[in-house]
Amino acid sequence: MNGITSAHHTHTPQAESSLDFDSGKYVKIWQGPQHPGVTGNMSLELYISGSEVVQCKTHVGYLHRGFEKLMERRRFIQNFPLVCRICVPEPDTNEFLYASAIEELAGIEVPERALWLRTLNLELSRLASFLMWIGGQAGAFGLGTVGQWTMAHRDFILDLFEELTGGRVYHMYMLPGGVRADLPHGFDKRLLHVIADAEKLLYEIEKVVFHNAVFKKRARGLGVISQDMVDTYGVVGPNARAAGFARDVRKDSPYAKYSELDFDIITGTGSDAWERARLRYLEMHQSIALIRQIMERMPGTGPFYNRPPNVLHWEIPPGQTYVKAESSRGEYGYYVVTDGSMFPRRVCVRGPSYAHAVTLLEELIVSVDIADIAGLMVSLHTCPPEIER
Amino acid sequence: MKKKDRSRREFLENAGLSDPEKELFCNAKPRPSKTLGKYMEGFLNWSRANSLWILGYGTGCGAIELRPLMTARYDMFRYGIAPRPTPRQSTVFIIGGYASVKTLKRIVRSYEQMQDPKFVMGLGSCTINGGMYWDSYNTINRLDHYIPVDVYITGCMPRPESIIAGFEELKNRIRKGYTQGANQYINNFDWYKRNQKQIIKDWNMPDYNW
Amino acid sequence: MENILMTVVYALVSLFIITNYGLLLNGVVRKIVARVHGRFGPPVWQPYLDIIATYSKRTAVSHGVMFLLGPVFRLAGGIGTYLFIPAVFGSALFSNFSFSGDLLLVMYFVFFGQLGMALGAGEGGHPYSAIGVGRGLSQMTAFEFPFSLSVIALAVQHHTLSITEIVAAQQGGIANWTLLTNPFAAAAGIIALLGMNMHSPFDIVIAPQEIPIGPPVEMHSGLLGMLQTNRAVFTAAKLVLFMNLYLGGAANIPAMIAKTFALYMVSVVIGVSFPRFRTEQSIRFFLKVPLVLAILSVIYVTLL
Amino acid sequence: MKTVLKELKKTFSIDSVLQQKDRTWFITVQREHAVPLLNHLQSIQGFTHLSLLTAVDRIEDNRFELAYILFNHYEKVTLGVNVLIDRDNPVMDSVHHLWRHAATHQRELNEMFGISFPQSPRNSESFILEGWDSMPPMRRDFDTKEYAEDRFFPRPGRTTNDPASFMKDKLYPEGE
Repeated sequence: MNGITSAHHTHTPQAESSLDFDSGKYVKIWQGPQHPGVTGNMSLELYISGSEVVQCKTHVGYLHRGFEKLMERRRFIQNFPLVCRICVPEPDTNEFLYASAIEELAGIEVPERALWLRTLNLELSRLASFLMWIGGQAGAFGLGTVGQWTMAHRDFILDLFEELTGGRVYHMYMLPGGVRADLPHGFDKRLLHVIADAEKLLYEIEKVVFHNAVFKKRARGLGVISQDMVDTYGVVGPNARAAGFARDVRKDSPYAKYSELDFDIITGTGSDAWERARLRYLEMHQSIALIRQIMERMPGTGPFYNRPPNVLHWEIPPGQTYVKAESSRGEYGYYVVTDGSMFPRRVCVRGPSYAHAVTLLEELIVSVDIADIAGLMVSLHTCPPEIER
Repeated sequence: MKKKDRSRREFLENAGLSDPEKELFCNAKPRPSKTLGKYMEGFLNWSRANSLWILGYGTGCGAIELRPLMTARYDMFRYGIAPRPTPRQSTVFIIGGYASVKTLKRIVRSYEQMQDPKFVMGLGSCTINGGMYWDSYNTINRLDHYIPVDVYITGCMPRPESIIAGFEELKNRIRKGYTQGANQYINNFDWYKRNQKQIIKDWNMPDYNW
Repeated sequence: MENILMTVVYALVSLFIITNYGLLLNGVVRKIVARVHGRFGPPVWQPYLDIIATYSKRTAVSHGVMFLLGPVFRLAGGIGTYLFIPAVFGSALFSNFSFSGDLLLVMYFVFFGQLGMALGAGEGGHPYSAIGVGRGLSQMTAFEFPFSLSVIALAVQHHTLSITEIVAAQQGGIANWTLLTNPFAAAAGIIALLGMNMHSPFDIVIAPQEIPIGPPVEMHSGLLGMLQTNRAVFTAAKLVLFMNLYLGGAANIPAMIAKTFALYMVSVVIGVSFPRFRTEQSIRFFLKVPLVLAILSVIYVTLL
Repeated sequence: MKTVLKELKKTFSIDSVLQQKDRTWFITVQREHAVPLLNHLQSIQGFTHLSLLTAVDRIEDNRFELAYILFNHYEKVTLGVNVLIDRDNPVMDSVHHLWRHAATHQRELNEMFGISFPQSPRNSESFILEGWDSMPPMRRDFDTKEYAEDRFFPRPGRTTNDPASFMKDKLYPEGE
């Protein structure tokens, strides 16, 4: 009963008509935007009977900054400070996608080493985002200790970013034609040290979280994504992989240097909160291994930046493209249209949470106990800023 | 309150509400609160400065740096700062960066529900002059046109260290006795309300959220 | 006449002392939790500052008389609980009114506070307070079963309901403690204490991520200050009560502090290392192992 | 992919085909053929994943260009389907029966561009904006700078450099 959504009724459209909300049997509660259990700044309009949700409407847009409009009136190079702010926990994916879309449309070559550096940056940001996420997942179930540990370790990764790019949260590291800076002296040692610490932390987390009876009780059977929902709801990333689909943009359409790294897609069965948490935990280990591979295989020296043409009056020929990358939440896509002027005609961002946090959440949340809503939202890894941009 | 006060009380018209809703909300106009004697207030300010409770509302991307601030790396509990999930009990309202119009409505609501004395920290350049969203159609430019702001912290994003510095600044102000932000809001009530209503088009809440 | 006057004065003094002890205990526990988190944590005297700051907040809203009375009831429950327990066995200063109230009265006071708080919080009108009240009362009923049964076992074992005599019966070495003479009762009671202390996994009433923060969501300034004071008094009182019941009381202040601290550490250590139960999970938990233990304890003493 | 396109050409009228890069194609179809084509692609050709549904404001020829980005998980091919619709009366058929999250995209399009999808659920509800009383903001003729300046009390003292001259001094002092 509580906390368990079964696949058969989640797939049918919500029966708004059958519920009579004036009958006094249901209570309407706004969860969020000012609510510690809601991921980011969004809100849920819940109709609950007892402590069980009967219907939910998600409301987003509290973080809308109109990026796509602002980009249309800024030059290509001026947009780089903007794009990284679209997704706060993991900005590098945005930088990489925008840069690669521009390079593709303008036909700019990227040097070998720059690609390696980009891959390193992307994987590091994935790891950082995952660390933040597992703290949130444990915290949503009331285990604040893990969050304290992981946020501290994420901070060490942010220190690495700061050393490499000069920015702690927003990096603005990848430019068309390469990256802004090469690895500082001794960076690799510090990096490997931080990674080793993170790995040690992960083993502790496994003891505390995944061998924890209460956590298991809470997470099992919460928010089950059935196999047939994955395509119709546009589920991507770990949420889809936990349902048994081997789908990973890094494999399906390899970008940067992922084609030269060897790793295989981790999949689970029966995507409930426990399975997703387990899968993301394994992916953390995987990305640690990937970072080690990258540090081994990266060429020692070489150019890392092809200077683009004069960016002041840099006109890109008309065209359109769609580039995508695997963020920690799944497929992240950029649809860029140019019309030969000095400004992009249209930049549309596809955040993985777009499908997860609105349509999917509204379905999964039905008949979930109100106590589990925070855990469900975090286990879908929703991130509001990328929904509304 | 006393009888004669009640006779002098002014009321708000709550134009944004429908008639059945009007009975549900209090329509009294807020009145500035009085301070105690010099020494008593000084003592209370000292205690207030040493126990600041943040309202747990991440209004913008600045909230991403509050979590490192609360956790083991920069442990803000050392300074007597703690998060608090409900407006009634919290003292400091951190506006984390840009505030979109939709969020500003909630900000006003939460701010008015906080109890006096209350303090506001504007995080990031976006709250000062719009920052890099200065020309966006959905984010406000100047926070202090809508609620009184005690401390601004520049940067995008501000580092946790600078947020801690901002808290130290706020503590100094409180110890010096600048605790009347709420009274400033109430004394210039009409001006603030005019600014708020100029950009919040669908004003479907009472004029003052008690 | 003087006798009763002296008792009142003594009781007030010991109440004052126990309040400070409770506050410092909270401070120390915050420090310990922070260390588990890898932090330094707030200073030990932070609870004092918080209470002063909370009382110093002005209030502009009210939800009616019952809303104001809720915290008063809660605080009364805490103080009442303490006033009828002998904190230190044999000391005139700390024996409070234990001669005039027995275990049943204390148990009544333990739950009186929560009921009063429930009424007050319901008046607040916030949906989360209503949900929190529902959770709290259902959980309370759940852990009342093992607790009451283990108390009955004690009463049968020691042929009395007066706490002083129960403590007296446990004097003379650790072998006489209920912890050893009737381990089932002790186990059941201490597990019930976990629920009473409302640390994880039993902190379903003030679950910040779920129903921030439950019943006191509307309480502010003075009302919240009263709740914080009560948290100090009530925590200490509960610990003293359980120390008297299961750990053979205390002959002097250091012994009391040591025993109550050890007792509290159980809750704290479990609290930092476990997530939160859902409501029905917590109820099921209390109705399984602790209940069985409690019934075993009754059978055990009757067979004795 | 070429065979797929050949098959498509048999049944649907495809105006233009563009191979953007390896494994990424864009085709343009007529408005009335769009939904049947998408249905065909999803159910028969295995383009089961709708990545994105968005629009581009082609104001110069008074059209909205809808872009459906599909992905085929078996062939690993990305296919973009462009549909041009009239800008004066922007109405399009909904595809939420094929992909549930398309309804969300269509809500956003209705709000941001004013393109209405009559069959789509909750299509007229506001999605991101609240109490918006001006023209849909993502249209090209909506000037966000002007809108922001006359509403949001810009703080005096902000100096706006012309990017060209400013960056010329900074980046290319030698001039290019």
